[in-house]
Amino acid sequence: MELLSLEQLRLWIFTTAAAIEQNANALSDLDAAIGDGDHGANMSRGFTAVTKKLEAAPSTDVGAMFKTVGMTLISTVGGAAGPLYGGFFLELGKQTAGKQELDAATLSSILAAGLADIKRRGKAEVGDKTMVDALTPAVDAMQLAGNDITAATRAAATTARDAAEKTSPLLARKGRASYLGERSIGHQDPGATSSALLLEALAEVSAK
Amino acid sequence: MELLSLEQLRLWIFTTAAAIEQNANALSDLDAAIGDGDHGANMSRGFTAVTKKLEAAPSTDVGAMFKTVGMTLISTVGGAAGPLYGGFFLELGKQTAGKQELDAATLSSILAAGLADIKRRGKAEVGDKTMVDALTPAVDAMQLAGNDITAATRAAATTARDAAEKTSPLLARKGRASYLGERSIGHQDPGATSSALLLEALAEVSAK
Amino acid sequence: MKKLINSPENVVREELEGIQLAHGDRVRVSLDPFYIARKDAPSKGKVGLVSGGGSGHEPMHGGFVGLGMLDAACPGHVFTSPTPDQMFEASKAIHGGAGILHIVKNYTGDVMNFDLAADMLREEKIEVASVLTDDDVAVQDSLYTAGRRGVGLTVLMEKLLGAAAEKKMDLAKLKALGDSIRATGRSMGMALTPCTVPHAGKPSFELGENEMELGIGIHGEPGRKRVPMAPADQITEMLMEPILSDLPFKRGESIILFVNGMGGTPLIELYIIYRKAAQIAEKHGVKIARNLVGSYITSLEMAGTSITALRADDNLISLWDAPVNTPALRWGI
Amino acid sequence: MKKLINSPENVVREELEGIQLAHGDRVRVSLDPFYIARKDAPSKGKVGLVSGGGSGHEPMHGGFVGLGMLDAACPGHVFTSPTPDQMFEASKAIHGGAGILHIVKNYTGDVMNFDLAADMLREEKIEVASVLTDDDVAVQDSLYTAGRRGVGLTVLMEKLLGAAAEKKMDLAKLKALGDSIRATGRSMGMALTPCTVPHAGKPSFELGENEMELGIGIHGEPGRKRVPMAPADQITEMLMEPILSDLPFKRGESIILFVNGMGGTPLIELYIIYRKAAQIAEKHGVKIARNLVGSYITSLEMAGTSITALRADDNLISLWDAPVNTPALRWGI
Ligand SMILES: Nc1ncnc2c1ncn2[C@@H]1O[C@H](COP(=O)(O)OP(=O)(O)O)[C@@H](O)[C@H]1O
Ligand SMILES: Nc1ncnc2c1ncn2[C@@H]1O[C@H](COP(=O)(O)OP(=O)(O)O)[C@@H](O)[C@H]1O
Ligand SMILES: [Mg+2]
Ligand SMILES: [Mg+2]
Ligand SMILES: [Mg+2]
Ligand SMILES: [Mg+2]
Repeated sequence: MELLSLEQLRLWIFTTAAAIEQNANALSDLDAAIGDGDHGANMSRGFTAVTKKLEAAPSTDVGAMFKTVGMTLISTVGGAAGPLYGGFFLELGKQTAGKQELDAATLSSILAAGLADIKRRGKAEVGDKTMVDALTPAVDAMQLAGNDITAATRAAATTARDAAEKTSPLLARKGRASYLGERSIGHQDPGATSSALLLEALAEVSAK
Repeated sequence: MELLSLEQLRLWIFTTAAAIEQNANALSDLDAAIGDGDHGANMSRGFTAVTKKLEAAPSTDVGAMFKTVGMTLISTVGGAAGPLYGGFFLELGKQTAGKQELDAATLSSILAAGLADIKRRGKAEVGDKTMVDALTPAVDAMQLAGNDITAATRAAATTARDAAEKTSPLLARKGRASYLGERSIGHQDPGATSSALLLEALAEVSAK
Repeated sequence: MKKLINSPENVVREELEGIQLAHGDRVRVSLDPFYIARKDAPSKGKVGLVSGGGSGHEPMHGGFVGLGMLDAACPGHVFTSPTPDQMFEASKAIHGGAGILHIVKNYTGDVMNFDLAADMLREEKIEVASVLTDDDVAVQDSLYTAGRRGVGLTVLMEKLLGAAAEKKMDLAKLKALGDSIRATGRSMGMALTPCTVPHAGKPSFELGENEMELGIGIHGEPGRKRVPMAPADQITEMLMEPILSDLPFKRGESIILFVNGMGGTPLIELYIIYRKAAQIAEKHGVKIARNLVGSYITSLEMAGTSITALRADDNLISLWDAPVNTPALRWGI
Repeated sequence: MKKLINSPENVVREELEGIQLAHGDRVRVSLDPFYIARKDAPSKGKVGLVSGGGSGHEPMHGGFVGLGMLDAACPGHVFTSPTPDQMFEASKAIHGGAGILHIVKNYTGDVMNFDLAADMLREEKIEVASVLTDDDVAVQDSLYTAGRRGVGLTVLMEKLLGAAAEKKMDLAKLKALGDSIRATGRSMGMALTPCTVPHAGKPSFELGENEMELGIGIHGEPGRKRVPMAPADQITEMLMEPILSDLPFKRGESIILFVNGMGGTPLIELYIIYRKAAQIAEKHGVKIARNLVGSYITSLEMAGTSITALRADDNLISLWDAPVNTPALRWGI
């Protein structure tokens, strides 16, 4: 596939919402081990609200749609994930203002911009045991994968899932998990896991 | 045996203290089922204090000794049992002022007077599921038993133990247990049980 | 049993030492016998208010010693009524020459021990009267029981009589006021969990994950009945309806509404209970003139709640609003 | 999970409705978005103090809204920081023209959400500053962590800045005062039991009958380490020594000492902790100028305690003594 349409990108959000809903308890359990056990509830509250918003008022262009997603996440998720994922989608919105469709190059460049916003806000680097650990290699993989969106998003999704699993042995240096010190080792990071779900949903949509 | 000496009556108190100490948890468990679970702790706190007092200052006569026991129980036991057992021994003290020894008739008459004080204070009748249920038949049995103290006190002890066990099917009408209504049925009354220990100790001492 | 204690025997003494260290500006603690007295007592010509009861109900009673409330409180061992010598010494220590009023919760032990103390005080020519609280509607009152238990109303009683005593109301009038408060206040409580008496070392009863105890007292004892777990709104109805219908509280009347936590229940849940209780009062046309929400009469760490309603005329409301300065209840000063 | 709630989704809304019903004389509750504001706000020329955080810490923060403390509080879902729109609306609602000070506990989520709210307020030409609390000595501060957590000091911070703001101190001075309080207050906490977040439905961690968690935060998370159960006096040492040595508090200094309950711990135990904490302070030659004992910053029904010490000069002590009238903290009025 060469292009993702506004319709397909909306479908990406809906598919993500469904995946978050399905995995809400699993995400909260991961967070209970090294955080405060609310990541699943926070994310599903946010994406439920996003789904309502998008269904109520179909956006006219990709930028407007991503902006709605970002604003809604910021005002409903709370916690650390709210501003981070919210800012991520606001950034995607800025990059795609007025657009009706995206090609592979644009897609990977805007995801890179969104990731940059997360790193700016959260000051986390790769290895700090956060969502950055899943998003960074995934975005790299996508950029290398070339112009077929189906292949590129699949590469990103697979990389993200592996990278999320690889956060388990890490010592947390950011977020609540860092309060646990050594005790944070041996548990997979919930935010990295939800980021993997986000990219998996994108790959699914792009495969259709 | 015809007479109980001051020394033997002191021994009665020490023997009671030991029996209470041994059965403290059992008494508290009975109280937990239909009361507030403190009868054993209350009684052992009281009789520990009594033992200290009596060992510190050997009393000159039976009346003085019983008075010490009563005063000490009142100021250390608390709860319902404190005033009741305390008043019981104060009454025994009044009845035996100046005495150095007691015969069977006197012994049963003073126990009857002590019981009367408990009933005056607590307004409980036989069948209300209280210590009165154990003491009343025991005192009667003793009066019928005649002049041999060993036999009389043994009769009282046996009767008290049986009567205490018979409180189990009763519906409590006095004390905390009465708050439970129907739920008080099927549990043996802690106060009746401690009364039986008191008389068992008397029988033991009289058998020596 | 997991508790922040050193040993069951020392719980009360060490608590009292902590209270002396924390609140020595307002109270004076006696360790032999145990009692907590107002630092500025006795106050001449003022009736001395003395209460007491088993420990484990904190902040009641010790936390209510101070201006506008109690002159002294006598803590017994956990859930065990204190002894006459405590009440006698405490009463003597704070006697300002205008007599002593004992506020007694209706339990056989408390009543008999306070009676003995009153006898001892009278022998010293000190005038003594006593007021009972027996507000628990879960217990049927009858000639064949120990009567109803004194529970949440005791907190309101101590605040209101304390304010009246501060205004130098005499002993007879205070006793009469107390009796009228006793006659117009009702309470009921429930538990989600038992509690563990330190020297017992194990829970006072066992309760399943889907059960609760309805009609509990304040001594960790089981309630009148065990019922299936229910949502907060239904639980509030199970407490409010018996309370309102017992007196009964009538349409157009004003009340002081007190939603109490049993010790282990977080405040966030008490406000959820208060919300429904206020809605039920409104439905019955009963006006909430004043309210109190918090854990003031507890059963150690028990999770649960109790509700108390007291008929409140303007006089009672002004006594409620009067200044109070105690470790646990304070306003207007 | 046994709780006095109707459903996990409605816990915060129904709590807020209860607070409105109980304290409508002092506060105004907004349900969309969630916040609690002083009824008499905005007050002209006074800096508006706004705090907030996840729910489940009651009475913090909503119970501290009122004269001499906060102008508004924003409750998030249980243990989840609130969102920027709440802080934005609350701040606008109570803005008296002298700017807004946000009191923020140092958690990644709280900090980022308050930052977003501050940006939104600045776009409306409202002056905003913020003060952080990061007083938890259990967490090592370093470039490689999220820094220390804000815990018990937050309660003292809100009282003290509230008193200063009431005296019309300007935003810059308030911010400076807050930073100096931040620099001189230290805390540490421990837990005997976990707590259960309503929408999680199960305990936040498992703990054996002979274990406790040392160095916990206030979100039901496990502590820095799990250690064997110990007597209250030893537990108090495990908390006090790290606190005193961290700043360090020096011989001859005065402090405000705050012994806090985590929600499920009865008051009787807190006084046993306070007793030992005061003895330890004395041993170190540190004078306790003022104290606070009670459950003011909690983790739902968690059993445990935290201790906070704040260096206190005469100026801070007079701010502490200044009148405060909130649902949870009240004196002098
Ligand atoms: N500074 C940060 N930078 C990037 N991601 C972070 C940072 N702090 C936390 N996160 C991510 O947020 C996740 C936790 O989100 P969530 O539980 O919703 O918020 P909170 O920790 O406030 O409860 C973590 O698993 C981590 O991946
Ligand atoms: N009115 C009464 N008359 C006689 N005995 C009573 C009365 N009330 C209680 N008791 C006795 O006291 C016992 C309970 O004593 P205890 O547990 O020490 O006091 P409390 O009930 O105050 O905790 C009961 O088992 C009962 O035998
Ligand atoms: Mg979390
Ligand atoms: Mg008992
Ligand atoms: Mg008792
Ligand atoms: Mg959170």
